[in-house]
Amino acid sequence: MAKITMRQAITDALREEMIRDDNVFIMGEEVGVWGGTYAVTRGFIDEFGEKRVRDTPIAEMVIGGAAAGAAMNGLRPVAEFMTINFAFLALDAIINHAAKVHYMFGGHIKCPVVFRAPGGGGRQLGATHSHTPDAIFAHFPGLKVVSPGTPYDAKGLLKSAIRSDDPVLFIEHATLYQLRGEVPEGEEIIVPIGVSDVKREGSDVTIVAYAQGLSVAMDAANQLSNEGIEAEVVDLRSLRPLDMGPVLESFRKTYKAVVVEEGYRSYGIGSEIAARIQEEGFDYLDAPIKRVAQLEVPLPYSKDLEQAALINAPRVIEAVKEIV
Amino acid sequence: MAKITMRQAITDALREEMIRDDNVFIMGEEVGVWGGTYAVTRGFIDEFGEKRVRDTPIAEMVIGGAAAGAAMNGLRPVAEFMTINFAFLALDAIINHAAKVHYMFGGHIKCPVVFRAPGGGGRQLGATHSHTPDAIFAHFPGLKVVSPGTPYDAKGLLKSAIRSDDPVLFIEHATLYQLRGEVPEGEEIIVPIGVSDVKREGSDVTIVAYAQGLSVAMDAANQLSNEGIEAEVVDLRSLRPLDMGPVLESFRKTYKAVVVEEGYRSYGIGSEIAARIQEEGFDYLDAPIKRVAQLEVPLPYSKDLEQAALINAPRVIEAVKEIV
Amino acid sequence: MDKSILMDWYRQMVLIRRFEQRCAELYQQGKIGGFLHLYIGQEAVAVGTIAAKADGDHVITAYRDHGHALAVGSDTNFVMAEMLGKATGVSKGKGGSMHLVDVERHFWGGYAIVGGHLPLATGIALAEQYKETGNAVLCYFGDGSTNIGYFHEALNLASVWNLPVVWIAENNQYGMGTAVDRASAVSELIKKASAYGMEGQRVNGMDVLEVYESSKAALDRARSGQGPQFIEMMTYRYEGHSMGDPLRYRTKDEVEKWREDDPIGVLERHILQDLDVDKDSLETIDQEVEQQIEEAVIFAEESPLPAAEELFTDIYVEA
Amino acid sequence: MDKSILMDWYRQMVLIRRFEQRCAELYQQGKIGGFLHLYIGQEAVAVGTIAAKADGDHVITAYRDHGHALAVGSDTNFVMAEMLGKATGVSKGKGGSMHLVDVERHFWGGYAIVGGHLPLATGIALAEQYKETGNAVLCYFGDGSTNIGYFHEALNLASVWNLPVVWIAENNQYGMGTAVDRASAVSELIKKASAYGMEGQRVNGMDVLEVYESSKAALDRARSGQGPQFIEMMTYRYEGHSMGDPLRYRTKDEVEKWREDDPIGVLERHILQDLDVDKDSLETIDQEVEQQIEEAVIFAEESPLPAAEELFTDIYVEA
Ligand SMILES: Cc1ncc(C[n+]2csc(CCOP(=O)(O)OP(=O)(O)O)c2C)c(N)n1
Ligand SMILES: Cc1ncc(C[n+]2csc(CCOP(=O)(O)OP(=O)(O)O)c2C)c(N)n1
Ligand SMILES: [Mg+2]
Ligand SMILES: [Mg+2]
Repeated sequence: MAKITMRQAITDALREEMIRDDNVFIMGEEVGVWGGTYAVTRGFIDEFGEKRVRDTPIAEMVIGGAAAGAAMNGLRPVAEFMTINFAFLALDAIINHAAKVHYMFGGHIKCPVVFRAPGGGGRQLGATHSHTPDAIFAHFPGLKVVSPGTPYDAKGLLKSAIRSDDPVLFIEHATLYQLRGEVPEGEEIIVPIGVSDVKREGSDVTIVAYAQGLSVAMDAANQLSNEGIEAEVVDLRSLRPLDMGPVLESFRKTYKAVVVEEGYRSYGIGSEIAARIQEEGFDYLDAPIKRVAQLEVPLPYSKDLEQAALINAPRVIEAVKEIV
Repeated sequence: MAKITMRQAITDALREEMIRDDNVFIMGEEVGVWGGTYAVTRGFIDEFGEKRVRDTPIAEMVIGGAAAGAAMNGLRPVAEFMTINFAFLALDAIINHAAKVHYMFGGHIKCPVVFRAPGGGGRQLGATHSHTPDAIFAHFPGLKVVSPGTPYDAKGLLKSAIRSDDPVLFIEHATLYQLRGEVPEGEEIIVPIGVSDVKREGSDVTIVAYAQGLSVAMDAANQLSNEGIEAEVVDLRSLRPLDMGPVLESFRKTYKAVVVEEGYRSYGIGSEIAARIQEEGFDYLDAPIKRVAQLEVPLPYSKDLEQAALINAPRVIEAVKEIV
Repeated sequence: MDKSILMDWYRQMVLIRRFEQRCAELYQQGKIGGFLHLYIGQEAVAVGTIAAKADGDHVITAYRDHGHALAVGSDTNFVMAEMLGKATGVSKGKGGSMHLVDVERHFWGGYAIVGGHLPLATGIALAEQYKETGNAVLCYFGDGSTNIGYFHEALNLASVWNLPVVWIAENNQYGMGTAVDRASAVSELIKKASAYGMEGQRVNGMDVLEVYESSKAALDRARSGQGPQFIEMMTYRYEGHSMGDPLRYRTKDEVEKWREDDPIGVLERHILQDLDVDKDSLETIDQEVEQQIEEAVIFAEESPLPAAEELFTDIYVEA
Repeated sequence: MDKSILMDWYRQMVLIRRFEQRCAELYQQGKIGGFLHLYIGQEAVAVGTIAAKADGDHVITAYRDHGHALAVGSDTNFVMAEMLGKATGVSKGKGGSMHLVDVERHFWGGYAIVGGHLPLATGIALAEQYKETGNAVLCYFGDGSTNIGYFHEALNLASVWNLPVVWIAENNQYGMGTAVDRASAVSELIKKASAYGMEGQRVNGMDVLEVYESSKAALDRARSGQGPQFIEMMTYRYEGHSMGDPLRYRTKDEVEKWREDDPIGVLERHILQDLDVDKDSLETIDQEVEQQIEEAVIFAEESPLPAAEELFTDIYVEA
């Protein structure tokens, strides 16, 4: 089967959906003439024209709000924030508008918008440009938040997001764009939103991860296997709705868990997962649930310093060994 | 001793600090002529003049950013967001500017700004105006986040915040403005940031709470006491830095804990507390740590519907009884 | 202008005013909760602009939205029920006073975050342009809202994309307690329009005819592909910003002066003096309106509260 | 203008350009990481404006900040060390290319969120007004940044409060790959100034003398209490937006045309033709600059990386 990059998988999903449905269009900074800062939409403006591939001013509030408005009025916008850091400026548009109109107006308005945003650290971009703030968006009901860890899931989840009648924030971790994985050609790939997935089976410990954390977790799991420790790796894929089923099922088998995420530890994704596991799987709790996450510092520019703050396989292995 | 309202305690702290230090000034929407939407700064404009009590346009991005800039350049701004919901618009100014400059510029810039913001639900203000989004601000290092539950703490923490050389977000829960409590007159009250506090002693269960959750927790604790269950109530007061000491100490005594917060449960304050307790107090874990929090819906207008989504003493009591 | 049309506008303005006066009472009685922002004094703006719109045109506004909801023709029963948080309300009781809606009538609702709906208007207009319908969007906002980033970004993008939006600045002189010139570098809001390549027009917002004419022309331009339009309606709210406003920022004299140009009064004088209508006809209208509102109150009061399960519906379209 | 001053400006502009050309090499070698935004072509703006400032005046800019850092007189060694992420860097290696700083010289740094530093400038100016110092603030931003909400809110508030800011719009024709008129409803940025009650002036940003004169006058007005000022500097960046720009949005011809007005070339011709200076003197400067930069590179390369503990310092002033 063909191995393609996550970038390609996302590009393919966008293209296929634009071909399938005329109401799907793309808007954002540099998505057109430039071809997307991360080259995801390269060539799209020639293929689909300026009407459907719309360069915007640098204006995240209106990118967020106008995409929501267009969605309310019948279109299927895929709005790109150049990076998720800039989506801070659209927090209100996303949370208080896109994610609220359906409920606040008693179900009379739908807002089927997709917000795409690359995020993550590790590229020496400094404190403001390196966020993995997934938890703050996932905190609010009304929005769906997904973040794929493989090209296959990226393609399938993005298609689900575009077809969803609800607003979806689709977070891409920029360090994953080059990640290759199998994606069958010529068949329709749909991955449902809100379904966690076991990415590796094992019986000694459950590693819960997603997005870039998944790569780190898989790497750690493979190394652990050499030492005779078999980790089961559960990929959350969606942060809201959050599917704890496979996590708990695995935990009831392993009695131990480590949560791996690229973002900050405090009030992060792992906090919720750990809280849920101990609550819902209490009788199976054999050791503390561990969390491996970004150290709590604004990310610095200097390379080694930055790397020291980020997650990596050794840190996951260490955490596993503390409890296994 | 005199019992005063939390509103009065905040007013007093502001006035005293403005008298103490000429560099302290207030800016925000309607803080001047109107006297503050919640009447916290009533009369201030007459007392201190327009230079130090500055009405701003409706422009949260520049309220956040200009306050940060003034702080960088030697002043001690207390910037008020009319409500924390509107601070969504200032997320970038707060997190990527105020909370980053010290680190990002290698310690060469300080940003001693205070952002005040009332929040919380329960007043039929609808989905966009009822947030308790404390967790999303507390997620980021560089910012300090405090939220008092008593008039005394409100006064003492606000004074610490104003004197702090670091940026502080001071979250006031609007339903608490009328809450009365003892605040000694004529003496300097300082409550350090980052210190949790035992508000009620007990040996059967630890209830961790803060702000409006504290009132609910205390109410529940008193009712439980009638049934012979003695709850120890630990008030976090600061969400970042987070002081787990008193929480863990209490937990090692009670072996059981319930976390109470006004905000959403997922990726909330309770998630972090529960994760930390099970991690750091694992050997004392006798029952799952329970979380009582806002139900995961955008808050509706209709009164009963809204109330059904919010925390209350019965829900806390129920959670306690599940584990005691 | 046709007499029957003017009579209808009169009816609408009286309806809005009486409706709100009744709401103020219900608020005092604790039957309406949350924030209540009255539109009284500004009725000519909603009525005159919406009279100028074609069926397919859209309306979107801020939290001060009762006037717009009634002017688009929403059923007073359902609007009043929403005020009381009832299941029969236009937003099922989930939105309240600040969040009325009527999508069937292309009314996209009232929004409570200052400026937040301006980008939505840009997006709604984009969808119309995309679908090549020729419809336009009327987007209302206050003077105070012109200072927020949303305003800037939304107006700029609408111009860059040449979208069919008519921006209606309801300049009622204050954003809460802050007079225009204490919050805005320029106090003529039309000066801001020029930064977005629009000409902008300042109109007497107390005169429904003038409002109508200017809106009609602007809508025609927008619909014919001439891009966004900007109208500054000079108007005034007689009541406080919302219930409980201490009103420390303006004088009674100022209010009285504006009342001389009361939009209902102005239209009433015109109808009586120039159109050969007798006072009785207007009083009949007044009475009909009164009755319509009493019926709405009864309907709303008798309507059931939302069922407990409603708390969990409408969070997502797909569960 | 005094010959020695012009020679000094020449030196500064050459310093900025050579510094950046060297940085581009270091980036290719992987010694500089992250984003690198070159200022080449725009040197006259930083040099001319900063030459016009008084000692107490402040400077704040965006991520394209090397020119401003060098123009305020920051030590090339420490600036280069920052580019390489070293402990000796102006931001201790924590900021990098986009976040140079020199508070002693009243340079408040480079900021990477588009428009985010404009409110900071408003606040810095507020502090000066509050303390009645008479100092002003020079705040730089690109054409693309004039479309973001921050711009609107910051300029409006500075005007409402009559703050001493000189807003310097560096109109280099593009925000990344987007030409001004594809992103902004008006392509003359000074038209935006009028929405904030400022006159605004459009200046040839390739001519350091013109830049200087206009800035001097604007700073004088700002310092004397006449409120914020707005200058649009017409300029051009020769290189890509940052390293790795595919440059699909403009033609080579366009770049060549702008190069004819190269700010260093313009000043060089002026010095040689009108000031009785021979080419050798300028070449001496070139060589001195070259050497200064090589020393800076050596200093930076030999400097230690930040110690591991530095990861945890400077998060808070008080632990
Ligand atoms: C972003 C935001 N900031 C502040 C508020 C609080 N607020 C509600 S209405 C209002 C005044 C708005 O004034 P204007 O735009 O003139 O409209 P008017 O109320 O006069 O109709 C303010 C400050 C808000 N709702 N949203
Ligand atoms: C809020 C935000 N959105 C997007 C970006 C990405 N970005 C960085 S620079 C830039 C272009 C800015 O153009 P302009 O203001 O003209 O400055 P120039 O780069 O030309 O100096 C963009 C889109 C950002 N850094 N911040
Ligand atoms: Mg107003
Ligand atoms: Mg530019």
